[in-house]
Amino acid sequence: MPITLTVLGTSGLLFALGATGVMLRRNPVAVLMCIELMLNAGNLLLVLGARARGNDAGQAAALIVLVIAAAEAVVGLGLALVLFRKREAVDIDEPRAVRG
Amino acid sequence: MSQWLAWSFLFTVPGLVLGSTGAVKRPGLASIPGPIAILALAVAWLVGAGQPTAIELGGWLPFVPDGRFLLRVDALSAFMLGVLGLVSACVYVYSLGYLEGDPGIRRFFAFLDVFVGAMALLVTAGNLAVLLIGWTGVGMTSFFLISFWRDRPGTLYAGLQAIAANAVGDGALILAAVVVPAGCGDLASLQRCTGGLGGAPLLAALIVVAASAKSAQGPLYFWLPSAMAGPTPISALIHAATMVAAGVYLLARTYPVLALTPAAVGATAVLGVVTALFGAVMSLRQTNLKRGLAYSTVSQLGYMFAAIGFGAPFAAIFHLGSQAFFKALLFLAAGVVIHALAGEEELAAMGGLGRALPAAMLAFVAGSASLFGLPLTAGAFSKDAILDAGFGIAPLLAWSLIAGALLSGMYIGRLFFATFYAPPPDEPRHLHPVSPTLIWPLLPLAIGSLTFGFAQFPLGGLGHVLEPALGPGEMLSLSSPAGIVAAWLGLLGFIVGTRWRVRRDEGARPLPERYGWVDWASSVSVAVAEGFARVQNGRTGRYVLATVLGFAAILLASRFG
Amino acid sequence: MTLPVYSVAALVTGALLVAGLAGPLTKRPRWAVALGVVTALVAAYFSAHQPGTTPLITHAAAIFLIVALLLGPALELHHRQQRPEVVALTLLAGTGAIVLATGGDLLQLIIGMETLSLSSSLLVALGRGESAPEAAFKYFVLAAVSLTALVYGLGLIFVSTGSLAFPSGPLTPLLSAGLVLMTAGFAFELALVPLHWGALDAYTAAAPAAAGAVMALSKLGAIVAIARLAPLAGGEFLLVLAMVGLLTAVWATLGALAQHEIRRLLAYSAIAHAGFLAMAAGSGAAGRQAAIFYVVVYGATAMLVFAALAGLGPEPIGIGELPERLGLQRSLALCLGLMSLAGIPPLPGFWAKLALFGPVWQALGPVPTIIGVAAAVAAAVYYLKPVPDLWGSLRLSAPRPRGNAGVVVAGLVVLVFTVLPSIVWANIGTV
Amino acid sequence: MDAPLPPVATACALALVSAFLVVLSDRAIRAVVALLAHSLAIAALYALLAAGLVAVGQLLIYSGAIVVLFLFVVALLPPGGRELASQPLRVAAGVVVGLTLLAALYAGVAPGLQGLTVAAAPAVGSISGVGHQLFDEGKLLIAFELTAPLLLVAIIGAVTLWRRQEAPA
Repeated sequence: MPITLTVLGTSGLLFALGATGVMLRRNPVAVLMCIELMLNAGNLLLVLGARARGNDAGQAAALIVLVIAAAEAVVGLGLALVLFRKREAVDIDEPRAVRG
Repeated sequence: MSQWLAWSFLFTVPGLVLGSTGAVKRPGLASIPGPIAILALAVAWLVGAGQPTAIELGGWLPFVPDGRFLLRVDALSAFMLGVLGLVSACVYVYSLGYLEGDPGIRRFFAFLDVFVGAMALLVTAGNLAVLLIGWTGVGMTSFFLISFWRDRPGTLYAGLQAIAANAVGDGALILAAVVVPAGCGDLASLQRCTGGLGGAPLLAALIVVAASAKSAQGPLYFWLPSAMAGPTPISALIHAATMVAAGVYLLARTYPVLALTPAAVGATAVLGVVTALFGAVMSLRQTNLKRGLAYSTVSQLGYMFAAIGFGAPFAAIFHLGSQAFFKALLFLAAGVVIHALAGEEELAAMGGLGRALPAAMLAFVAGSASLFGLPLTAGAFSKDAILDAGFGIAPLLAWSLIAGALLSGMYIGRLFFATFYAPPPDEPRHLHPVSPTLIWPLLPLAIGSLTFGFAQFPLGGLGHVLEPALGPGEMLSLSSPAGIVAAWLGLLGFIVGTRWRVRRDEGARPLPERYGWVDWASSVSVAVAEGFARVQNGRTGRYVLATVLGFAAILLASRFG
Repeated sequence: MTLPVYSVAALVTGALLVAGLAGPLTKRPRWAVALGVVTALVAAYFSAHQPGTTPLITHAAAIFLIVALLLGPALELHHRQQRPEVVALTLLAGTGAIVLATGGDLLQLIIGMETLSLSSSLLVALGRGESAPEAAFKYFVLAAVSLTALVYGLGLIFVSTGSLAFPSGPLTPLLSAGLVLMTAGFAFELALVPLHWGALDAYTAAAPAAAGAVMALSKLGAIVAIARLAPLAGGEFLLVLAMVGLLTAVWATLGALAQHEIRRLLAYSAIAHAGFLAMAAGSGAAGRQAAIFYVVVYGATAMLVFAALAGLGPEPIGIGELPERLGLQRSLALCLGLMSLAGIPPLPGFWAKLALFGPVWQALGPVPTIIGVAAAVAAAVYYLKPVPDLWGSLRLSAPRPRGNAGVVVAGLVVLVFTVLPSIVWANIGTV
Repeated sequence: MDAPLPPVATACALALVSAFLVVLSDRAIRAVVALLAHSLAIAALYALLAAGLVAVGQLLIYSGAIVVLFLFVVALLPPGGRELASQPLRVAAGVVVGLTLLAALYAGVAPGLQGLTVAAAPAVGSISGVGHQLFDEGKLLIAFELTAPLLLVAIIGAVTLWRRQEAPA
């Protein structure tokens, strides 16, 4: 029980921490890293659930989420490269041609 | 025959197809038979006492309480179709001359065909769902035709005003169609559909709001004067004779529902009387011929609303018929003047045209006489029917309407004098020749304006024919003191009105005029809208912040909300 | 609702084929399009013949895909050689939407959403112009944040129930929080305020043919997923969902009122329609049925509007410039589409609104309904602004632009829905 | 096979501290290193929670692939030096919103913590158990197969995006 609560609390903190990072960071790569933190928080819950509920499905799901995270990192970093490669400032707030 | 009449909304389709694809060389010619067929069938139905009939295709719109495709022809629909057929036939012929050479003439007739079809559908609709199609369809074509002359400034804004006002009515009617209990929506038995949330008062309120938007009553009057930005034949057909009267038609058709809620009926009466007086006063202040007539339409529609409020739907429909004749006539006569002056609509540029345009002047006189209620003209009979009903229920309101008769005489006299007899402006002007296609359509309308009141005599009278649809209607007698007073006041007003000078120093104001609350509301909504748009400022950081906050807020709301 | 496995397999195979043959197909883009269309047709066929599935979803997705693919020749890419890849990505986006809508467990929904949003970002990014990658990146970042909400929500549900299936047992706080988080994640894909930012920019900056596909497919997938999940979180949450929808509709209607550029305006309109969808989804079983009807009809209409704009270039297009930029077919298509979006009967957009407000009235009562109706009818003012000009500029002799087949198909679909709305309504099934 | 609390708590603390470093470090390269540490801590936590296979997956996919990918991209992007500092107002807003999210999560979950019963867990985490979950029909087989289109998207995306940024407009 204490382990469950500890991990649950950790994952909650991790999720909120990652979200704060996404909001604070201006480097697109750092933003993507903070998103990875948030994904880890979710994955932690799946693994915890597998243990607490005695169902391997949670672990299997965690593996699939890892794959999702990898796919997402590939596309996200590719987009960041396309957008920021030729810019002087690597700042996610700077490109804002689309607005209004 | 009834079956054919039920499908009359399709009569203009051949003309639409042949005309807009260019299969018929002369623009507009292919469209003429449609309205004439509607007129002929409707008159034959009314005279030959056709049988009421209904056409029903079930299961069309399974998602509304009553989703049948239901058409119904009864005396009221046939009467409305007759009015529509007659006025539109005249307007079609008139438009052949009025828009000759205009590059958009094919488009004009295409819209006109769609309008006549939608209006026919509106008056033959058997349930709310079908009614909505016609209802919104006429509003849409009205918008397209108001904004017809794209290169003239202000036409789009005027059209959007019409859309905005119509939207209020459409919204109310949409709500009415969806809030009734399942299976309900048949216009003939709507009064039995009051079981839903809100019940009869809600249904009545929605219907009155919808009708007042369509018929430019109360605060929603603003779009009708602006609608004068459209071509004059449109002002005659859509914005005087038929579409704006659809609100009155709706109220008459659903009167049994209104009657369940006395407050709604009373509110309709007050709304009508106030608008009748307001429109009359506003008409007196106009420097533009068409806008003067437009406010007159607002005022006359107020009379019809008052009639509904007095519990006399027959009187309202009777006046609707009279008004269709004389107001269409007035607009078409005004159109002749405007055509001769190459599009000039300002009263200041007119005057002294009586000799040059005698046919237009005579037509204007006939229309004016019927409008202010010269005894034995159509307007006299129908106004008398309204006043009679009013004195039985609300004498104060009826007296106000009698005062309104004086004002009617005044504004129409003023417009008449300023157009035809006032001293002409100093600079010499060249009058365009007026083709006979502009003159002949005035004749049937003029005859109607003067003699429609006698429609009571054959076949036991119009009231008898319409009785199954509207309940008993007493028409007339010019013997009632109220009618006599009103008639003489109207004549007096007309004489006074001719003495009323249009100030020449008032320069031409661009259409559409700026109105108090509408203009304010539109600027405020644009400012608010721009504020909202500015929130989307393009900064990814803010977006992420808002997104995360959104997640937190949704979580909190579902936990504590 | 069952995943149409064979349809999904067909779509993936088609995408794999097109991507694998990208080299030879680069020189014959028409073949890539044909292959894609055939794939979509095969997927639709399979779905109709697999018992237990809801063919409507697959068929709607197939229609959106076919229109988008047929617009291929008009699609404006930054790199003209990438047409086969775009075909493959479009098919994969369709796959994602179908999985998101019909997935058999919660994890499948997440994979579907991720497939859809990744391919959407890429479709947006490949468009011409400087703003395309910017919008794609924003859309991606916000989609990724939403994905984390989905995964976290899934984790909470799993800790609570020990299962990845749609939960059916008693509603514990963990389960409820998880369901709320997951629904909120899907609400991003639906583009509800305040999660609409990325979608708004993506729809604006993408090449119109891609924008139409992205929008129609993501709305389709997301609303079905929400309609399946939200009720499990309890009646109070449905109310929250409906209120968020109302806020979205009002917000986006106001935003659209301020626009002078047609694509931005349509992007706002897409957000507003998402709001109506959410209102319906929060209004009980009847409302959910109406929501699915609405999304199919709206998707077809949106495809038509975007099809009409396809190939006009990445620069902003003022509403006033439209008449001179469009030929006869495109003008007619745009008029038809805008009038349908505005809810003019008898066009299908109007049927959708009629279907919507009855259940909303029953579930939410008068005030939200009246506000919703007001937003719906007020929208007519901005949708119809270009229409008189478009009618006035119809020219029979205008040149035929490329990609017209897509416009024709979309127009036919809208006309069929006009005359026979019941073919959609009768096939919704229970959600 | 239940792990004692202290190692779990230690791993949790390490994961949180390294996550803080990811969020707070003002150079992207340091954040990558912190992410690597975080990933290792999480993998340790998985191992302690009887999820050996996931731990290995975390090491291989996260530490091995994703973190390296981040490293490459940091190297490819223009050297901006220190990241632009956020304005104080924005930092405050971000922290407040982050705390709000935490509070919302807590508010949503807290009432359930008391009643959170943990089953007398049967043994989980065996490779064959997880394998059966992934590859048995009726379990996660379809989800597993559905990762194929997802990976296909990622592959096509990587290729097309690279060509897009290479190509002249």
